[in-house]
Amino acid sequence: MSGSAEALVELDGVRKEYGDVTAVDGIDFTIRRGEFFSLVGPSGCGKTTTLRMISGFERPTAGTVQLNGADAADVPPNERDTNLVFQHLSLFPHMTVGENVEYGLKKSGVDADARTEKSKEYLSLVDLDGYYERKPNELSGGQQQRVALARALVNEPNVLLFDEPLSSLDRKLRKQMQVELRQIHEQVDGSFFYVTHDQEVAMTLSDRMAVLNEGRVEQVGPPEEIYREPASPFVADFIGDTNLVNGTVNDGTVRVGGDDGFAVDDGADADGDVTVSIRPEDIDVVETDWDFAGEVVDRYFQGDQTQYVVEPAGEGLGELTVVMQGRQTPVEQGETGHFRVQSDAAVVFDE
Amino acid sequence: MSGSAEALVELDGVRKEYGDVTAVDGIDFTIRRGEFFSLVGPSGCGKTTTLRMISGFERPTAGTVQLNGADAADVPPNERDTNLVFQHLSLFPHMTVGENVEYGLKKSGVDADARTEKSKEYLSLVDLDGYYERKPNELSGGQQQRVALARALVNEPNVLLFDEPLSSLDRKLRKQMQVELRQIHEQVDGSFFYVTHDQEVAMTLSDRMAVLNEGRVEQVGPPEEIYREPASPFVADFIGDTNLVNGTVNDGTVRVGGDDGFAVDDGADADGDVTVSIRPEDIDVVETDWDFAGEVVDRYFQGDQTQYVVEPAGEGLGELTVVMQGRQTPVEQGETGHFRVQSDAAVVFDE
Amino acid sequence: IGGGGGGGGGNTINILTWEEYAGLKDEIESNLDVTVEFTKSTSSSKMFSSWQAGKDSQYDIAVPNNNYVPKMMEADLVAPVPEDTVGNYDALYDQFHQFADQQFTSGGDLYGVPVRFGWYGYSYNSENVPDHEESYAALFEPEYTGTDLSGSLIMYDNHFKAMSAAALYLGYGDAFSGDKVTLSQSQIDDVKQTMVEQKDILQGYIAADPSYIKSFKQGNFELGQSGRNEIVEMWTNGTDWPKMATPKEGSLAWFESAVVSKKSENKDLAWQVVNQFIAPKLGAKLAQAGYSPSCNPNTQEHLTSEQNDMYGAIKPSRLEDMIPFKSVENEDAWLSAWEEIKSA
Amino acid sequence: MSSETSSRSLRQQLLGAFETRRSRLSVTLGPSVVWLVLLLLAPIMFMVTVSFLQVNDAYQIIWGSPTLSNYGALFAGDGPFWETAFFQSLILSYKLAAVTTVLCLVGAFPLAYLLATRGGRTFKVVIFLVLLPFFTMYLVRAYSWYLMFGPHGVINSTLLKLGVVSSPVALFGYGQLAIVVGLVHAYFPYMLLSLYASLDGIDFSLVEAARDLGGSRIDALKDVVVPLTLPGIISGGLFVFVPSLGAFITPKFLGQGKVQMIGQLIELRITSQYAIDYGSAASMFIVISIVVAFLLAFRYVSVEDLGGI
Amino acid sequence: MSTAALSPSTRERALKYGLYGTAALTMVFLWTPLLVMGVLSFAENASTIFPFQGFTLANYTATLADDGLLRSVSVSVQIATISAVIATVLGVLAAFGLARFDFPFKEGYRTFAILPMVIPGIVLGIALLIFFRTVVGLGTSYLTVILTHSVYGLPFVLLPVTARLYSFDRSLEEAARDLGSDRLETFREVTLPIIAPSVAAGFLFAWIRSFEDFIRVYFVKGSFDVLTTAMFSMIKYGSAPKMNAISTLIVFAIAVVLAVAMNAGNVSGYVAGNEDDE
Ligand SMILES: Nc1ncnc2c1ncn2[C@@H]1O[C@H](COP(=O)(O)OP(=O)(O)OP(=O)(O)O)[C@@H](O)[C@H]1O
Ligand SMILES: Nc1ncnc2c1ncn2[C@@H]1O[C@H](COP(=O)(O)OP(=O)(O)OP(=O)(O)O)[C@@H](O)[C@H]1O
Ligand SMILES: [Mg+2]
Ligand SMILES: [Mg+2]
Repeated sequence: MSGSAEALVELDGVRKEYGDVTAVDGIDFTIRRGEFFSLVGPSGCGKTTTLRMISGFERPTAGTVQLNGADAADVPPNERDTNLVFQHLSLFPHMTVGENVEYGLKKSGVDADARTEKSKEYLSLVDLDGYYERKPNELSGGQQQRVALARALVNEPNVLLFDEPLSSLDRKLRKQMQVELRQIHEQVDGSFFYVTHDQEVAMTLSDRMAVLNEGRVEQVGPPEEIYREPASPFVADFIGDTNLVNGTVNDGTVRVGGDDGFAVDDGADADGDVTVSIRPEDIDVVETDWDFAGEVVDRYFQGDQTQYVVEPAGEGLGELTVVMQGRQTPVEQGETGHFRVQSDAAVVFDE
Repeated sequence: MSGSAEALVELDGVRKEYGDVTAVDGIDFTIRRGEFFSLVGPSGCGKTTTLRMISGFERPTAGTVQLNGADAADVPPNERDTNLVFQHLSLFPHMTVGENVEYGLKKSGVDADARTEKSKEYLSLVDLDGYYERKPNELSGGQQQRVALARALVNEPNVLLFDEPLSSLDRKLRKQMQVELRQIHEQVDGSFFYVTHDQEVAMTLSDRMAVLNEGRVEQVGPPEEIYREPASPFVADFIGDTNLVNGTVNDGTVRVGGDDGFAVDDGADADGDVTVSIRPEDIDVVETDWDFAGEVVDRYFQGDQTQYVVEPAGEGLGELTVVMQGRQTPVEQGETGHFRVQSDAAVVFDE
Repeated sequence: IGGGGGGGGGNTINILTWEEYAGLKDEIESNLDVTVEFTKSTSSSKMFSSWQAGKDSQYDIAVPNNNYVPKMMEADLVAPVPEDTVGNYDALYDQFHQFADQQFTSGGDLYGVPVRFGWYGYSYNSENVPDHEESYAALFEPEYTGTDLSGSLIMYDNHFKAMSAAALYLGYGDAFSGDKVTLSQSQIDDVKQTMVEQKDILQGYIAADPSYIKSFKQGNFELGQSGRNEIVEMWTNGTDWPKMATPKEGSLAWFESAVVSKKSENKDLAWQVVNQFIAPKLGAKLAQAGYSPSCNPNTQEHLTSEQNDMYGAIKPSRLEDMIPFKSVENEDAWLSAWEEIKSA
Repeated sequence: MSSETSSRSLRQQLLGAFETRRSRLSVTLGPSVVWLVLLLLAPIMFMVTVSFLQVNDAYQIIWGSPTLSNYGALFAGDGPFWETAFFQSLILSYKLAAVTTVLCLVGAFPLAYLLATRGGRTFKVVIFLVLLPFFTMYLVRAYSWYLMFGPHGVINSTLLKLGVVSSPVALFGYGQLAIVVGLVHAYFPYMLLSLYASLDGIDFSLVEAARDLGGSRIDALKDVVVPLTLPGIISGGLFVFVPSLGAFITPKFLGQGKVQMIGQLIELRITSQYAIDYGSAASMFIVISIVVAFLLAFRYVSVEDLGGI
Repeated sequence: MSTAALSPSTRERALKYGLYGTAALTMVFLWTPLLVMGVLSFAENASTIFPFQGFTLANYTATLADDGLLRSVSVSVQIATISAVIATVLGVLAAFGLARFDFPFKEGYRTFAILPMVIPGIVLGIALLIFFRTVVGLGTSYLTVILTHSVYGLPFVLLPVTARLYSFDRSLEEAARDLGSDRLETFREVTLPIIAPSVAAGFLFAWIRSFEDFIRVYFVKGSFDVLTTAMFSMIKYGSAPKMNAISTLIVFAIAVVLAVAMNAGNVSGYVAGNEDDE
């Protein structure tokens, strides 16, 4: 528990029930000093609840939340060394930008001059010099976003918590704020804990991420690991696009698509029926040695890549999605092409 | 004006001013029978205004809107053969799904039995059998979306107009609805006119699209044409991601990046300063024959592709974005790589 | 603030009465060692009901119309008159002594002191209404005066005044002769019937004096039930076309009578104040303020002859024709009849 | 030092007051519940009780022998009960209140619709011009109509002056028309604001949706706007109808005594006789009317919808 | 048939002007009597415009010289202020209870709390009159008027404040807590300032309702006069000149207050119960 692997936040068997509803169903993970950690999952999976338990607005029904190695059960939110950036920003509408940013400092007894200086420093970090005297409603959405960030950052918390702060912004702005968030993270000391249902954002930003499904953690790890080696069909499907197909294992060989199908060379422990995940970009168009042939029934041009919906010739496989980057147009819509799955590309899940 | 190229909607020099604000600044385009036509542009560029002039809720300040070859200036919305799917759906909250879908039929005097039959048919088309008696607020977002679609479709309008109907849905649902919209378009007769600020959606769905900027049409054409041969830097930047760099033309050769730069082999008519657009996916990592070398200063993992921010070695070029598909990880963050721009990939704009 | 400080303290006397009395404040205070506080009231019934509701401990004096004095006596709210203290009582017109004996005396004690009086009949615009034999018939028969007055007639918006006029018109004068007004149920029904029919020709019912004047001057009606003091006020202010009629059936007279609360802690001082109300000089001033004569004829010495013509000197013979306000025997029946008239 | 500790403990106490559910509720709701029970529920219940008791000549309540005679008295007369003053006044009050409500609705709807659909600079001015009469004393407004009406009031005298008529028009004298006009003027803002609140909550793209689907303007109004503003219409109706039913000042000034609404009847009995038994019984009919009106309203709207004003 | 002959755009325009026309008529209806009254307050002949006999300020001089009337204005102001303060305290507390906590019979309480506003004044007035006299043994007085008006004003505070609290984004309070405030500081520094406009609006409503009330005060006031009862006798006893003048002065005073209030905050929003977050 020292050095870069020091655990700032540690969740241990944390559950939260609201009456009959189990919002969080026993989860464990650790946020380490300095890391950008994301929690992703579909709507209603318990992300906000988890975050609120870390920040102290909810008490776990069971399990412990440790902050800096100590059980935080009895520490109220105002005494926790965490700060939150809210989904709807929650800037105080009756205070100026400056007053908003200084609020936390004031509460911790910093004197007026020091407050002003520090808040201006952080406003400048988020590129808002000169907005000190404005009211929040005089700012654009992106600017408000940055004030919310500065208001939390200025307290230099050990852990900065984010609850989907970008979801209300439009695409261009979201991309831009995403980049800025990463850059700011590199400039400050604290850990970032970022909650979102947008797997793209989470993958782009995080050092590590946890995938939550119906109150349970399905997988924790760096984005690439999660994308390449999903622990469950749910993770495979939720993180990125994938083709989930049924397969059978026979003597360590996995075949998909029944009799007309093909083998995917991934050894499997179990015997019997399995689910196989194949990413669209891992399927290539080939001239020889193909795994399957199929008609392109739909083609969606997406600019930097083109998506093909392929109906394989045999019976055993449903439609498969294939993605080609750039200007390649190896098969036209309505034509039949030949496809091969890259080696090591298939991930096999026991049923 | 016959066959597949018949113009159902024709805008001719259409302007719209609200007081001092010019929302639409003289635009012309044509929607042909049976096509899926999109209008894209950033927020506030006049998309909704254009759509409202076609549907009859606004009168053009100048220019004409022709429907089926006749000037529609004096035709009120209820007498136009167009139907709208609204951004916020605008389902009648006090009516059942069935009543919503039948509303238009009722107004055109279809008798009750025929109405029920037809509305059920269309509800089934949008995969909502059995929801006839529900109230809209008892449906999920995606289901409401489909009701709105059915309500417009059931009238079998010549032109179905959409005002960003998918923007309020979450990513998974949006993708799914996108596919369904395309499929439905194939099943029915009318033309679809689709307004959005989401260039991805527009590219994926459209047969042709128009790019609007500050009330003016910048380009009209099929998505691939617009993506590959953008008519202006604005279009290049708005449709897809791109690197816009400064260049100079000398004797028909375009060079970017000054002295340390390189030539992009695209002949240009003009002499002097130009802007060059290079798509991130058109830059490859190569071992030999590179155009430029640069350090990878940032790397954003996105699952099916990875984005690299490259800082070229010389002075003349700013940061460039490069995208690699799939598992390729040719250069690590912090390392220097060598890059080549694919031939024909650069698009040159006169200043 | 507000409500006054109760009837207890020092030599302050709290008085609930009509607006005009307040003009006597300075003189009373200079004549007696007293502070008087006037609270304006706009009707006898309110004076009565507020005392009934407990205000009797807050006020020392009230000056309701004569018909309310027996009610207050019944409700045991008032104290007997010490005749020695109210020295001016003896000077009052005889007629008022009689009235007081009839109405305000119980167990040999007198409970009220008449202060000023007036009478009701009707008045008309002499420019448009010809002279005629003066009778209440003018109020009930549109053509009676020789010109059609449909829609130009006005009655008092008060059940006692209005219904009494109808009763007198119907010839039930006898009912007004005893201690109380005693209309039989069938007489009340006739009154009701008559008034319901009269409603068609009425322009409306009117609240009280000043609005009568305002409306009369505005030309809203030509002939209406009214008190003499209103007409005197109009004359005084230079409007000479109204004419006051004295109906042959008899005029209804009212007189205000001062009472002192049983709960007053300063009864004697209070009666001294009452005595001032009917003192010659102050009585004359009150008469001037209200355009109504004082019950004390000696007030005439302090008025001009013109004033005496209008409201100072009243011939005792005229007093004899007057029918004083009285309590009515079966007030519920009157009220129900009145309500039915109003909602017909 | 000591002030420090005492202020701290005050703070703790204040914080403590919100610790438990029970203390939170009693601190927030307690005072108003006490107030409402003592000054609304208790008096009304007492009034109900009094309506079943008699009052003696000394105006004392006679306890101990409940009776229906007050109610009997309301409907007792020579003729059938529908000829009694009480019944006649009651019916008249319902009639005038209903007409007032309908007129308010008809008059307020277009204005509320414009306010809800058109924004901008004029909006603030119009809202100001609408609100000002709303905030102006009720009595002043009733009085201003008292000046307007009357055989020689402003309306008639103006008509005479302009030569439109040669003698005063009876219609513009005092009476039922004047009362209705006065009541409409008095309670109009309640209707307007209720409708406005409700119209303002409407997504007007629904109107466009109806138009787009082939509905005319009228269709859009009928099929979309009216059903969706129903809560506003109902609560506005309630806020106009109920007080109109019990109106006193307006009929008093504008009826010139010839028209008697229920409020005047009760007032007359109370002030001239202190007949609280009769008055209580008569008031019960207003109370019951309110209860019925609320129950009817709650079939279409929820309590929150009544929060318009 | 004839409408069918009109071109669609003409029909549209006719509808539009119809709408504006009705709205304009409504405004005329709302304002004419008040304007006429204003004109009459400067007229020699105070009760009707024709025959017009000239302008005068005498009515105002007389009004401002009427001590009784001025005293009644001051009494009204005091009563309105005290009762509105009580109503505001009770109403704000109750609004928190309603908006923030669940409890049994919540809807019942809500309905009950709106009642003082809708119950006709004559009923409330008489019920309280009987109650104060008979049960409490309290003579009618200044105090009874204040009690009556404080309960009458309660819903006028409760409604806007509750509405505001419902639309209040509670994450603002959490933000304050997160940044280091305890509950009390959070209330004082965040909640209260943000709901303050609605509290002010509620106070204003309660104040005005008390100030303008006649019928309730008429029954429970005892024998002193407030402005409305003074006005009532003025009208009943025909003092039109003073009545015109004092009424015009009041309309003017309220116009000024309202204009200031509307510039300061979203009054119309509070009146209509749909105020936006500012
Ligand atoms: N206060 C509460 N009372 C009862 N149930 C609650 C409460 N808060 C959350 N829930 C339930 O707990 C579950 C998890 O909710 P939570 O808000 O944590 O989801 P989330 O992952 O943040 O979803 P989203 O992406 O939509 O914000 C949901 O089913 C929700 O309905
Ligand atoms: N009724 C109106 N009055 C005044 N200006 C308007 C009106 N409607 C639109 N505008 C202005 O016209 C311009 C174009 O608006 P429009 O709604 O057509 O944009 P849009 O492209 O649909 O934008 P978005 O993607 O945000 O929906 C904007 O500047 C807008 O502010
Ligand atoms: Mg959440
Ligand atoms: Mg738009």
